Amino acid sequence: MTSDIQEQLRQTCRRLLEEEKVDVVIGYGQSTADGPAYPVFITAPQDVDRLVWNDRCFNNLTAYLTRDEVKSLGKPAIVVKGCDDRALVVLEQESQINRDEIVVIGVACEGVGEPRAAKCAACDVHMPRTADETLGEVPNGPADLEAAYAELDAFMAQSPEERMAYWRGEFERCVKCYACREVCPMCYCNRCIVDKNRPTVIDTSAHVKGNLAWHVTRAFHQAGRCVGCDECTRVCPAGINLRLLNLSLARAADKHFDYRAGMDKEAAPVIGAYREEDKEDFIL
Amino acid sequence: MSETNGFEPKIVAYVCNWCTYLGADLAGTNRLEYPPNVRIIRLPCTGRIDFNLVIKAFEMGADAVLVSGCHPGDCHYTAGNYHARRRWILFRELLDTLGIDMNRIHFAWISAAEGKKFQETITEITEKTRALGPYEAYRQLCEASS
Amino acid sequence: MDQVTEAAKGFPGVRCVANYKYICSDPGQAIIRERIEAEKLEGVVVASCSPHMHLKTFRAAAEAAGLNPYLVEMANIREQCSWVHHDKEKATAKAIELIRLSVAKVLRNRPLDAIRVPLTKRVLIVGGGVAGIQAALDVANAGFAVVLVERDPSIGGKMAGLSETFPTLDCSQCILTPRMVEVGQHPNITLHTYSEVEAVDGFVGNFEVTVRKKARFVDMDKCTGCGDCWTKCPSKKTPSEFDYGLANRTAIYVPFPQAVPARPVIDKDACIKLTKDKCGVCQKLCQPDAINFDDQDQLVTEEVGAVIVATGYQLYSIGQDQDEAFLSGYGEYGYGRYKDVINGLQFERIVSASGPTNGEIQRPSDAAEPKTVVFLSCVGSRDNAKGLSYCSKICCMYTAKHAMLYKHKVHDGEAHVFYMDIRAGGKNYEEFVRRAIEQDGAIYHRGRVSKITQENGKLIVRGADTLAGKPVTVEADLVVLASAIRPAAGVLELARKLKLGYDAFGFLSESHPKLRPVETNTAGVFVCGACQAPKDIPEAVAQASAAASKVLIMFSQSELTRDPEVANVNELTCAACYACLRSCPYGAIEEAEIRDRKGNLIKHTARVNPGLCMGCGTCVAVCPSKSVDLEGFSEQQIYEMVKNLV
Amino acid sequence: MSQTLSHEDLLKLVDGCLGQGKVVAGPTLVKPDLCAYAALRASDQLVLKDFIHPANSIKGFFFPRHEPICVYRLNGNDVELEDVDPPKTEQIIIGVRPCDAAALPILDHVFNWDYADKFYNERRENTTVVTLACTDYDDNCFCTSVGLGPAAEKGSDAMLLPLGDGGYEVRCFTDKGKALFEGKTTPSDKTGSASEGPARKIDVKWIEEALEDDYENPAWKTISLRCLGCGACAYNCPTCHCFDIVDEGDAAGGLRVKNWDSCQFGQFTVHASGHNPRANQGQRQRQRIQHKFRIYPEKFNEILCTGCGACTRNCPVALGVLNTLEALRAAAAPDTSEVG
Repeated sequence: MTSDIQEQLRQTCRRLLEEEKVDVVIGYGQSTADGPAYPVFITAPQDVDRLVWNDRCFNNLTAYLTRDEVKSLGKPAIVVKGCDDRALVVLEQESQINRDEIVVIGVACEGVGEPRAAKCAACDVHMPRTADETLGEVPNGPADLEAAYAELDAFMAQSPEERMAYWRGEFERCVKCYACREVCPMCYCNRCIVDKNRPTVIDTSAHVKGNLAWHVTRAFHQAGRCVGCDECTRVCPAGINLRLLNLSLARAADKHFDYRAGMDKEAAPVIGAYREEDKEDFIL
Repeated sequence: MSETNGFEPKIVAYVCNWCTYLGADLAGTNRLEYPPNVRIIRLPCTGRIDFNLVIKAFEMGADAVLVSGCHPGDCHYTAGNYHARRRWILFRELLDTLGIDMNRIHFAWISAAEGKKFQETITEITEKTRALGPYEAYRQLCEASS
Repeated sequence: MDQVTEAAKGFPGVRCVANYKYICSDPGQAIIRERIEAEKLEGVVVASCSPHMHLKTFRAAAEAAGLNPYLVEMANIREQCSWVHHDKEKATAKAIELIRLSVAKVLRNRPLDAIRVPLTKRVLIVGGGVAGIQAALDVANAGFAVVLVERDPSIGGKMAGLSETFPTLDCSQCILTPRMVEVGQHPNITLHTYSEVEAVDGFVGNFEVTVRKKARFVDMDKCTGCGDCWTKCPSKKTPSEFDYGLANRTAIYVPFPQAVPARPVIDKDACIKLTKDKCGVCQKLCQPDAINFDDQDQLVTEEVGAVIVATGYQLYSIGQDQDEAFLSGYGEYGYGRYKDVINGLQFERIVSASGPTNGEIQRPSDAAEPKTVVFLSCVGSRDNAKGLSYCSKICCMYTAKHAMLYKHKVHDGEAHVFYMDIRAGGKNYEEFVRRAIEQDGAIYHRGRVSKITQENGKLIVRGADTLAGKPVTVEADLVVLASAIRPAAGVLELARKLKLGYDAFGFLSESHPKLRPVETNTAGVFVCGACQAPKDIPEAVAQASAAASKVLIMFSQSELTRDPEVANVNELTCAACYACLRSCPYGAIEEAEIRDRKGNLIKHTARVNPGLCMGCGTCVAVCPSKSVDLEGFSEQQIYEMVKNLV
Repeated sequence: MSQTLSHEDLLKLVDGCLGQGKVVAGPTLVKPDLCAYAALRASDQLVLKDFIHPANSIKGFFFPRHEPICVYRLNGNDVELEDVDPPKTEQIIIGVRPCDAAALPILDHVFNWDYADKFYNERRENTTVVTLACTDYDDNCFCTSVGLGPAAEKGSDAMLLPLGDGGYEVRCFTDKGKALFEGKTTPSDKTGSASEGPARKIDVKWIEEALEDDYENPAWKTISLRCLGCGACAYNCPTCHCFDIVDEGDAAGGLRVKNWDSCQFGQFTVHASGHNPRANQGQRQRQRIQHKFRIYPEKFNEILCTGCGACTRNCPVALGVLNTLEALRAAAAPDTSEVG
C-alpha cells in the first residue's frame, strides 16, 4: 500500500519537475530503511527516487513554506499528510501562502510511528482535504473528538495542585532550544516575542518561571490555530508533553466556538472574531 | 476579619479606561471604601489587555489578578471587550490545564456607573484572596528560578 | 503628604518633587511650568485626581512650558486612593506606590504630535422636524452641504400637524411650511425622505453613512405631484398617520397637502396591486408614467464630517399594552375604548384649519360638537407609579392653548382642565395660561382624574379638586389627554449606530448638562430637539441652531487634529498574519507591501491608518510577535509599571 | 589484577554519597521512554543499561543552561552589585558515556583561555566523573572518527567496564577517581569489555582541509535547507558552549545571568543595526561545523566534537553533525546532485 503510494509519489514528482510545473519538491527522504525519514528538497527529475513514503514520515513539511531559504528555490510541490494539510488551510487564512503558487501532493496516511503516534488514535483526516493531487486511499475515520481529548480528560482528572506540580517537573527539563517553535508551521513570525527585549515579556532564561511563561505563550499563540500535528511534542529533546496544552486550547475552541483549526478555510478565525452571545458565565 | 496573621494580599487589576476605571473613580467620588490591596493599571480597553500581562503579574508576586472592562455593547471602542472575552474564554482553559489556581484570576464587567460594583468586587476579591493565602505555588516556582 | 513627597524624591529618574494643595489651579499649574523650565524636565507626573478630570489640563500646562504634552502622566491618589481608604497608613503607602508606577511609566513615554486628518465639510441631519429643518437651513445657508434624512414621506415632523402655537397663537403650518419649501429647494441640501440611517462608519470628520431609501414605488423625478393617482386610488381605508387615525388616506398618498417633497408614496401594505396584484389604477392614470411597482429599497452612502441627531419625540401610548414593563398604560382612562377620549396631538388636528374637520370642533364618535371638554395634563408624566418620573414640559402650555382654542370656537362650551401644577415658565407663558383661565373661562381643577367611564353617551370623568378638597365629576363629550413625551421609536438603534449614550427613558445624552448641551460623547455627533429631552418649539429651534453652530465651528477648520495615542506597526518584524486587521473594531489596519527602490517586493506587512485608529489596542493584544504597539500605552510603558508592582 | 565492583555495591556507593549531601547524577529515566543525565534522589533511579546515549550531555553540571553570575539591587538612582559565588557542592556523575566525559578537557580550553570562568572551574574541581564504557553503538555514533572510542579515558576520573555478570571492572585514572572507589572495589581477574566502536566513520582530516576557505561553498545552502534553526543539537551537545548574558529582574533589582545560546538561532548574530552577518541557515550551519572542525582545532588544537551523535538523535529533521559532514563530502564529489 504505502509502497504503491511511494511509487506514485515519485512518478508524480518526476512529472511535475519534468513539465516544470514546479521548481522544487518538498518531500521525505530516508538514508536507511529503519532510520527516520527527513525532509528533502528535490530540484531535479533524476533525484525523485530519493523520495520515500512510509509511516516514519513524521515531519509537517508545511513549516518550510514560510522559510526564505526554501522560498528562494522557486515554486514548490509539497507532500502532506492529512494533518499537515490542515496547516495549509491556516497558513492560507493567515495570508502566509498563496495556494496558486504551491502544488500540494496529498498522501493517504494510516498513521505514523510504531507504535502509532498519539495524534493518530482519533485521526479523522487520513485523507488530505485540500490537496491538488491525492495518492492512495484510506477511509477517513469519524471525528471522534471524545477519543481525541481522552488524554486531556485523564490529565484534567487530577487536582490543580497535581497538574501544577506535573508541569513544574516538565518545565524544569526545558532547555529553551525552541525546537517546538521552529518545527511548528504556525510559528512563522520572523521575530518571536521571546526574542524581543524591549520590554522583556518573557524571561529568556530556561528556568521554571521563564519556561512556564514561554510555554503559556507558545501554546496560547496557537489558540484556534494549532492543527494537532504534534510535531512540537515529537521533537522536544526533554520529552515535554506540549500536546496536552495544545489539546486544551483545541478543545476550548471546539467546545465554545465549534471551531477546529484548518478544517474550514471560510470559517472566521477564533481570535479576531467574536459572537455577542459568546459565553461569559465566568465574568463577574 | 482574617486569621492569616496579617497577610495582605497583593491584587493587580488591569482595567479599561472608559468603564471600569471611571467606575473606580465614581467609587471614589461617592467615598465607597474598599481594601487598599488593589493596584489598578489603566489601559484603554480590555481589548488591549494581553494574557502575558496576567502571567507577568503573577511573576511579580500578585496573589490575584482582576481584568475588568465595559459591559458587552458598552465598549467605548464598540468591540474591544468582545475580542477580550474570546481570549479569556480560551486562556482560562489553558491556565486550568496548567494547574494555575483559577480562584486567583477574576474577570468582571464594571461600567462607569457601577462604583458600587467596583467597591464590592474589589472587596470580595481581596477577602477571597486573603482567605486563600499567598499564592505560594507560583512564588516557589519563581524562587526556584533565581 | 510629606511622607509621599519624601518617598517620591527617591524614585529612579525623579529630578524634583513639588507639593501644592490645588495643583490644578493657576498657581498650581504655574509651579509645573516653572519647574519644567527651571529643571529642564523631560517628564512630569501629577499625583492628584483622576486623569479623566485633569490630564488635559496638566498636559496643556506642560505644553505651555515647552514640554511635549504626552510626557505628562498622572497618579490617581484621590478618587482611587485617599477617598476610598480610611486606613491612613495603608492609603499613604498605596499612594506612594501609585506614584512610583506613574513615574515608571512616564520614563517610557515618548513625545507625540497630534495627528491631522482631513475633514469632510458635509453634515448629516437625522430627522426632518422643526429642529432638523432649522439646523439644516442654518448649515446650508452658511454655505456647507447638508444631507437631511427623514423617516416619513415628508419633512415637517410633529409641528406640521399642529394647529396654532403657544403663546402667540400663530398658525403652525403658516410659519413652518415656508421653511420646509426652502429645505426642499435649497441647493446645499440633499433630502432623503422616506429613508432611514442604515449604518454609520468612520469617525469625526470622516463618517460614511449608509442610508436606506425605502421603496416609494413612485419615481420622484418623473412624478409631477398632479394628484391624479391619490384622488383615484380605490384603497381608501388606511388610517392617516398625519391625522393620527382621525381620518383615512388612500394607499398612494401624500401625508398632507403641503408635504415636501410634494410627491406621493405607495403604502405597500395597503396597495391592492402590491398585495393582491390587482388594480394598478394609478399606474394607468399616471401621465408621466412615474409609478413603478417593482421599486426596491435602495442603499445610498453619504460621506459626511459631522452628524446632527434631531429625531424628535412620540407620545406615551395610552392604553393597555406598553413597550416598557414599568409603564402602566392608564387603561382606566378608556383611551382606545372610548372614541371620544383622544390625545393632545389628535386634538391639534381637530382644531387645525387643515385638519379632517377643517377646524370645526367635532368629536370623533359622531362628529357632534362637544359642549363639555375635559383636558387632563400629566398623563404618564411625573408619575413614578404608573408612568414616567419626568415632566414633559410642554403639556401645561398646550393644554391651556387647547382650552383656549376650544372656547374660541365653541363659545357656549365648557373647558375643564385637571392639572397637578401649572408650569408656565417662559416668555409670555404665564400670561398665556392666565388668559385661558381669566378671559376664556377655562375651568381649572387642581387634581388628578381617577377614572373615566361612559354612560348614555357621556364620558363620566371622576377626579378630585385638591384645593377645594372635594371630588369632582364632569360629564364630558370629549376628553383630551396630555400624554407624556417620549423619544421617537427607533432612537436607541440609531444611538447604537452612532455610539451615543442615552438615559433610562431613551433620551440621548449630551456630553455636559450645562456646558456642552448639544455635543455628545462621540466626537462630531450633536443632538438637538426632543430626542435629547422634552422641549417646545422655540427651545428645539434654539438648540438646533446651537448644534448647527457647533458643526460650523468644526467646518471652519481646514483639517481636524486627533489624539496621537494610536497604534503603530513595527513593519520590520510584522509577519503579516493580519490578526490585528481581523480584530480591529475600526478597520483601521490595512495590508501593505514594502518594496525596494526598484519596486521589488521585500515583504508584506500590516499598517495602521492613524486617521481611523481610535487607540483601543486590541491589535496589540492579538499580535503574537508584538509587532504592533500602542502609543501612550506601549508595551514598554505597561511592563515598566508592572515591574514596579513588586 | 583488575578491580571490580558489583552493581549492588555501586548503588550502595551512590546512596552513600547522597547521604553525605553530595550531588549524584547519572543516566535516569526522566520519562518512561526518555533516558537523560539528571541528578538522582536515590540510587534506584540510576540506569546503566539499555540505552546507547542519554538524550542530553553532562555539560550542564559544569556549565548550567542558566546561571546567575551577579545580583543587582536598584535603590532610587543607585545600583548595588553583589557577586555570586560558584556553588561548592561536591558532584559525582556516574555512568557517563566516554564521549561526554571527553568533552570536559576540550571545554577546559575555552573556559580558561582569555578569562578563567570561576563557575566552570569550581564545578570541575568539585566533580568526579565516572564513565561507563560502551557495549553498543547506534547509527549516530562516530566517536572513533574523532580519536575517541567506547572506552576512551579522556575526561574520566574513573571508568566502569561491564563484566557481563552485572558487575563492573573499575579503572581509576585520577585521585578523585581513586578517592571515590577507595576500599570499595575487590581485586579480581575478570576484565570488563567494551564494544569495538561504531561502524560509521568520517575522515576528519579531509573535513579540516575541506573547511579551509570554504565560505562561499554553495553546498551549505542545500545541505542546511532542512535545518530548522533550533538549538536541539547545540543544547544537547557535550561541547557546544555559546552563552548569552542577560539581566533579569524587576524594579527592585534582579540577576545578571549566563544562559545557553546557539549559533543556529537566526537572532544569534543580529546587530543592533538590524544587519545580520549570518542571514541564512546555510551560513549558520557552516559556522557551527567550521567552529567544531577548523576554528576550535586551530585555536586549541582539539576538535570540538566527541562523536556522541546527540545532535543527530535530537535533531527534528535527523540532520546533525555526522550527516552534515557526509553531505558536505558528497557535495564535493562531482558525481551526484545530492541535496538536503
